[in-house]
Amino acid sequence: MTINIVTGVIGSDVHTIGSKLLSYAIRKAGFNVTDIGVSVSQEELINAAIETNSQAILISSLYGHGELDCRGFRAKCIETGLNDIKLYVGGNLVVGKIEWPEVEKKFLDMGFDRVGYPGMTPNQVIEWLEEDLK
Amino acid sequence: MTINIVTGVIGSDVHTIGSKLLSYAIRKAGFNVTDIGVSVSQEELINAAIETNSQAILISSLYGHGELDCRGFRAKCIETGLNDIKLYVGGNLVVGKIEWPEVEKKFLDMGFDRVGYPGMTPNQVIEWLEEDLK
Amino acid sequence: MLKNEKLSDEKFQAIRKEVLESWPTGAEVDIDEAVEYHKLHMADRNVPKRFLRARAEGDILIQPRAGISPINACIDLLQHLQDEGLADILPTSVDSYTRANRYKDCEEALGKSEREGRSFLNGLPVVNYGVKNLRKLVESLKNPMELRTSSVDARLSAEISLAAGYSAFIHGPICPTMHYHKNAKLGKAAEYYQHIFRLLAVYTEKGVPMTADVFGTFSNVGVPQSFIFSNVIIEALMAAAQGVKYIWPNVIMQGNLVQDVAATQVLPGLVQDYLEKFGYKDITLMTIANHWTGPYPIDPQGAYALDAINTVAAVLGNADQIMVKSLDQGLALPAKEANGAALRFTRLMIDYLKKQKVAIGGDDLEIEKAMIIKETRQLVDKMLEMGDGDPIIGAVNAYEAGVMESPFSSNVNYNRGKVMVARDSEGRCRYYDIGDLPLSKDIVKFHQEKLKDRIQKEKREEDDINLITDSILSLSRGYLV
Amino acid sequence: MLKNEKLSDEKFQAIRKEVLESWPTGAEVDIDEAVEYHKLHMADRNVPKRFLRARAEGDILIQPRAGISPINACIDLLQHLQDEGLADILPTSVDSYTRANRYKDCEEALGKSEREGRSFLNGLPVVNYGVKNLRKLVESLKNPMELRTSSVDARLSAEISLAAGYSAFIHGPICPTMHYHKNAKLGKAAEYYQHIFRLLAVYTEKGVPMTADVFGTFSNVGVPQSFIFSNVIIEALMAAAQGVKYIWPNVIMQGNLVQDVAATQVLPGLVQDYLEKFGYKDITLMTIANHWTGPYPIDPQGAYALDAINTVAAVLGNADQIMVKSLDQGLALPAKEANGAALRFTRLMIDYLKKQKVAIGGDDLEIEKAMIIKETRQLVDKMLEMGDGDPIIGAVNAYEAGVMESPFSSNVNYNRGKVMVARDSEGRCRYYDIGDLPLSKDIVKFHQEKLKDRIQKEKREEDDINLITDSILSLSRGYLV
Ligand code: B12
Ligand code: B12
Repeated sequence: MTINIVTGVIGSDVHTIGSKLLSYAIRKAGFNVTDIGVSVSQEELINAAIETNSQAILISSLYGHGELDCRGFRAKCIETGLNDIKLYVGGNLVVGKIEWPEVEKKFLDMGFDRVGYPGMTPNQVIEWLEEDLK
Repeated sequence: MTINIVTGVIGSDVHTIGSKLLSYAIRKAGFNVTDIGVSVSQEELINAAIETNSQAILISSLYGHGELDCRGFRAKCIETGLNDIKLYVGGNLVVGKIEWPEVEKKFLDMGFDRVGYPGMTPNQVIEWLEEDLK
Repeated sequence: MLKNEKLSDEKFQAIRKEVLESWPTGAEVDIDEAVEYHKLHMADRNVPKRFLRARAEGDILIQPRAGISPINACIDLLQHLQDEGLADILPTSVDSYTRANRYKDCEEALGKSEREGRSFLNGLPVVNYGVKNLRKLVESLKNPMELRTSSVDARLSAEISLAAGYSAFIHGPICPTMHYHKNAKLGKAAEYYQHIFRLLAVYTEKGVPMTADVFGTFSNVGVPQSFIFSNVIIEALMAAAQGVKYIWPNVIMQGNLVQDVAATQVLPGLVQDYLEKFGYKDITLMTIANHWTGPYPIDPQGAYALDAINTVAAVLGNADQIMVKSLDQGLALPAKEANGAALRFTRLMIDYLKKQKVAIGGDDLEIEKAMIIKETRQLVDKMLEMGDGDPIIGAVNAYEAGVMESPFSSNVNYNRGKVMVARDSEGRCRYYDIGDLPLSKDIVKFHQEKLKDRIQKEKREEDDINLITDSILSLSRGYLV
Repeated sequence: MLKNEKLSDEKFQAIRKEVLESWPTGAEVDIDEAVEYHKLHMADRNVPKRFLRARAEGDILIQPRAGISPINACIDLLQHLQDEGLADILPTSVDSYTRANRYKDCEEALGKSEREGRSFLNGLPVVNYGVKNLRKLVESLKNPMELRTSSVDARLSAEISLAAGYSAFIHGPICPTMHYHKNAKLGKAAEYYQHIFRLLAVYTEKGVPMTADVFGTFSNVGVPQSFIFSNVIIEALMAAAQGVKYIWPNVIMQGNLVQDVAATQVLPGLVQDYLEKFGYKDITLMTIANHWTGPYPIDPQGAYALDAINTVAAVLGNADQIMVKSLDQGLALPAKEANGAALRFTRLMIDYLKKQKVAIGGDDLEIEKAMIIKETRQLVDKMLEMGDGDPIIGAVNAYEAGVMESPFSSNVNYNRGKVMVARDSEGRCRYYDIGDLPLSKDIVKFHQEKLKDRIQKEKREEDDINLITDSILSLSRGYLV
């Protein structure tokens, strides 16, 4: 059974490389990826997940407004019936030099299941997916 | 009339380059220089000055113990009758990162007439000599 | 209709009227008054003149990327970069709202900033500040200034900044379209940039030399230089058509000394050839070498090291200016100290190196140079063909058709995701997949053999996807390959 | 009487007895026990083995200069340089009292340190700590170790440190005599170093490879490399005569890329030639490139920049190890952070560069190489001649006669002040005054023309003394020429 996944870059962020690279790698690893590109809204991500019957949404945010852009995302997922969906987020999530554990905690508290860090490898993300979804 | 000057590196310091370069430049500028080399004591410097009837002693100290090595030098000069002799000191005068004005003050207070700073040019020293001795 | 020819005076004035009326501060712009201002106050702070002096002295200039709000903070920042960082040319990057021409949002953000005492903009909203305020900034600095936007429509920013004393302006239409926007259209962007190029030329014609800094497109993933250069050439031809006399072609250092030196050395000749082919004369070219624009190491020592090898390549390649990356580039928005330190470091490296004539690369260099030249020509000539001889029409057509594709572009209109790049065993950037790029078979073969060689040397699987990931991320991991 | 031949076992043991009895901790030294210790505990932390591995991997190692007292502070420092600085080989510099064999003064200083809670020694007094204590330090680190003294008589430091787990030892007799002492005699120093070289060889013969790190002499003012190399070769021949199998010839980077690369590339071949001439076989040479050992810029960005160009030259010259200068080298005793940052920076630069094969210099390089080889041979051959074929007797005779003169030496016995050096218009180091050095007329002419060229280009007066000052200080001022 193929597993469906949605990827995209949230907010008005145009940084596409990390997200594209992830999509490319995850696809190669056997997942079915729908990459909806840069500058997407929470709604666009959720709609894509519903349409494709996806089990995970992988959100990238590089430009620093990740916290703002992701606020309330888990609630919105539940609202639309995506109760069990895995939510990952990664990139340069905040503005300013904040220690990693603090950043991670912030996003875990916001309801994300996994928080990607700058410089991490796509392989690590694949491992997470395999752990969480298989 | 030629002006006589003694140069030397005080204490157990073996850094000879700055002192040799100074001697070389001052000599070229028309002064008569007696360079007594590295690792010299206060007494050796004073004896050389008396012997050569010098009007200035230029002490180098690079290795960090300048303060210790130079203590009481002015008094010792006066003791031996060198009442009007000009005393210059220069190099890396202290251990640790101390701000320049503080270093300079320390050595001025110890009775030196001029305090040379790291990176200064021999030309600057010649200017001082011409101002002070001619 | 879009065409690469000089805008008529009427058309130019008509556009200007519309642009200047789009926001109140537009009314402050009066070219003739501005020309006087430049001549009186900016005479020794003119970008092209500063470059001519540097070239006569055998010097290489440095410029950071910087720009914050409010204006007083921006003054502090730029003074620091000038006095402590020893920056020769001072930039001002505008904020994201300004890039999107959302001046109303800027105004709100400025108000909020004032009330709450911290900034809500990621650059200086030059349009909102207007000519008079911007002149205060310009006068607070002793070095010449360049405005940096990456907008598809940067016309009002250009009008205001050039009137305020700036004498260089970054970008043509390609980079903003490919990397800063999701939906922008290249044809529309090209029209906007024709106005800006014409504006630079008008000042120059009135006795105030102005520079068009044509960037081509980013290399964020390690793209063969020929691809970037073909874009630079299109933009240079656009600028020249509007009468611009000082053009800066850009090259991006990618970490391999030989390939970077080869690129830096061949770029001005390539641009010159095409300018001559189109009969554009008396144009002064200055080569701008950029520190790597892709992912940087997070470790500041890694950033120093990457800046270092990029600087060596830029100097040995005879660049005229180095665009310096801050030490915290990989981490977060550049802090003033980290940016200043990177600049000062680069300045001192230049001073250690600039008097040294160092032949580098030997035959190896010659091969890379020949490849870059050949590839660039094929790409440019194909675009010219697709535009019936018109470079900008050709570029638009080529991009629309997917014959040109900027790898990892953000723009859905121009990203078919076919072109893929990777580094060979020496860290040189090669095509992994050539997509639909119009390159001849021997070139494709050259690239593929280089990559095959690496795959074999490193005992990787034929279709190892990590080859691409490793290539894109290697510099940010602190090594080349 | 001094002669360059292997010490007989009796003589070696007689010297050892005397040396080991000169201070109580000498009794802790037992070579056979130490060999066991090395084999058991240091097997993966052996300097020569680490180098062979690096060479196989195409890697270049880094080592700082460091050493403080008391031993726990030294452990902290070295752990930092290893873990944060990524140093591959860890040094221990001894303090000045230890250098002068004033162990009694060390003891007092250690006592005073303990009472007053701060250190009074500028390095680690390894003799006073003795084998057992030193092993604690060695075991607290995961990388191999080298001891660094610059003493005329370093025999007891060598005995103790090698027994404690160190596997490399710096210096032959020349540098300590010329630059660290006012009155020392080269002949006496040579005798002392014969013992140390023999000691390194004995360990090697018993299955624990040990390295002689032959430094030749310092370049603090920018000395033509041939001068330094002729000293390195004498020391290498001395080490080889005692049976040493792992020799590190040193080269000092002086800021000009082409000259530095030329030097780094020709050094091992030159040493190898002379070793072969004397019939010494199976010797492994590793080239050690030192960041500039003369005056450094005070500005940390300048230090970064100078480290950077030195690192480029070392890597392009195929060095096996780089001796890294701390960022505060020009200012004060290196702080752990500044030293660690310089190391990490150098490590990352190496990692960006090491896979790149870059031909550099072209004909220009070939000329510099040829000159270095020719000059070195003339100097070495003259010394051999003056020693009737014995390198060390020849060196002593040549230095006594002033035929060899280390520019700006501190030693009154060997400094006639005749030899003077300066940089040419590209920053390459040349003889301003050849003194009595035994170099042929064509070589003298080559050097003088290079300097004349600079004098003319810079419109200086013929006998402008500032040429020398400017040459010596230029790197510390933040530029090359
Ligand atoms: C290339 C780049 C650009 C390009 C983007 C081009 C493109 N087509 O994508 C351009 C030039 C357009 C650009 C523009 C800007 N950029 Co930018 N950019 C970069 C740069 C240099 C590299 C980013 C990159 O591509 N990395 C490579 C990829 C592979 O890594 P990645 O994205 O981090 O992704 C990896 C991981 O993070 C993780 N990951 C990523 N997403 C996800 C998602 C999940 C679910 C998981 C688990 C993991 C994960 O896995 C990926 C694979 O390893 C970085 C700095 C740096 N890193 O060196 C700045 C940087 C991200 N940019 C920055 C800024 C500020 C901007 C601008 C606002 C600058 C300006 N003032 O002009 C604009 C923003 C425009 C916009 N609206 O978005 C800042 C962000 C600061 C912050 N967050 O605090 C950075 C850090 C630079 C800096 N030091 O200032 N940028
Ligand atoms: C070369 C050098 C050496 C050589 C000296 C060789 C020789 N034959 O002279 C060697 C390798 C032997 C050496 C040894 C040591 N050195 Co040393 N050395 C240096 C170095 C790199 C350059 C010094 C130099 O020659 N400068 C060039 C000359 C022209 O400049 P200058 O001496 O400063 O002189 C100028 C001015 O200061 C001024 N000036 C000098 N004297 C005077 C006098 C007067 C009256 C006036 C007005 C002006 C003036 O004018 C001069 C002309 O411009 C410096 C660091 C640096 N500066 O980069 C360290 C340095 C001076 N050394 C240092 C140390 C610690 C040592 C050692 C203890 C190291 C060790 N642990 O092994 C030993 C000391 C041995 C001893 N007993 O003295 C420290 C001193 C630290 C401190 N003061 O806090 C320094 C700063 C390095 C460092 N960062 O640790 N060193």
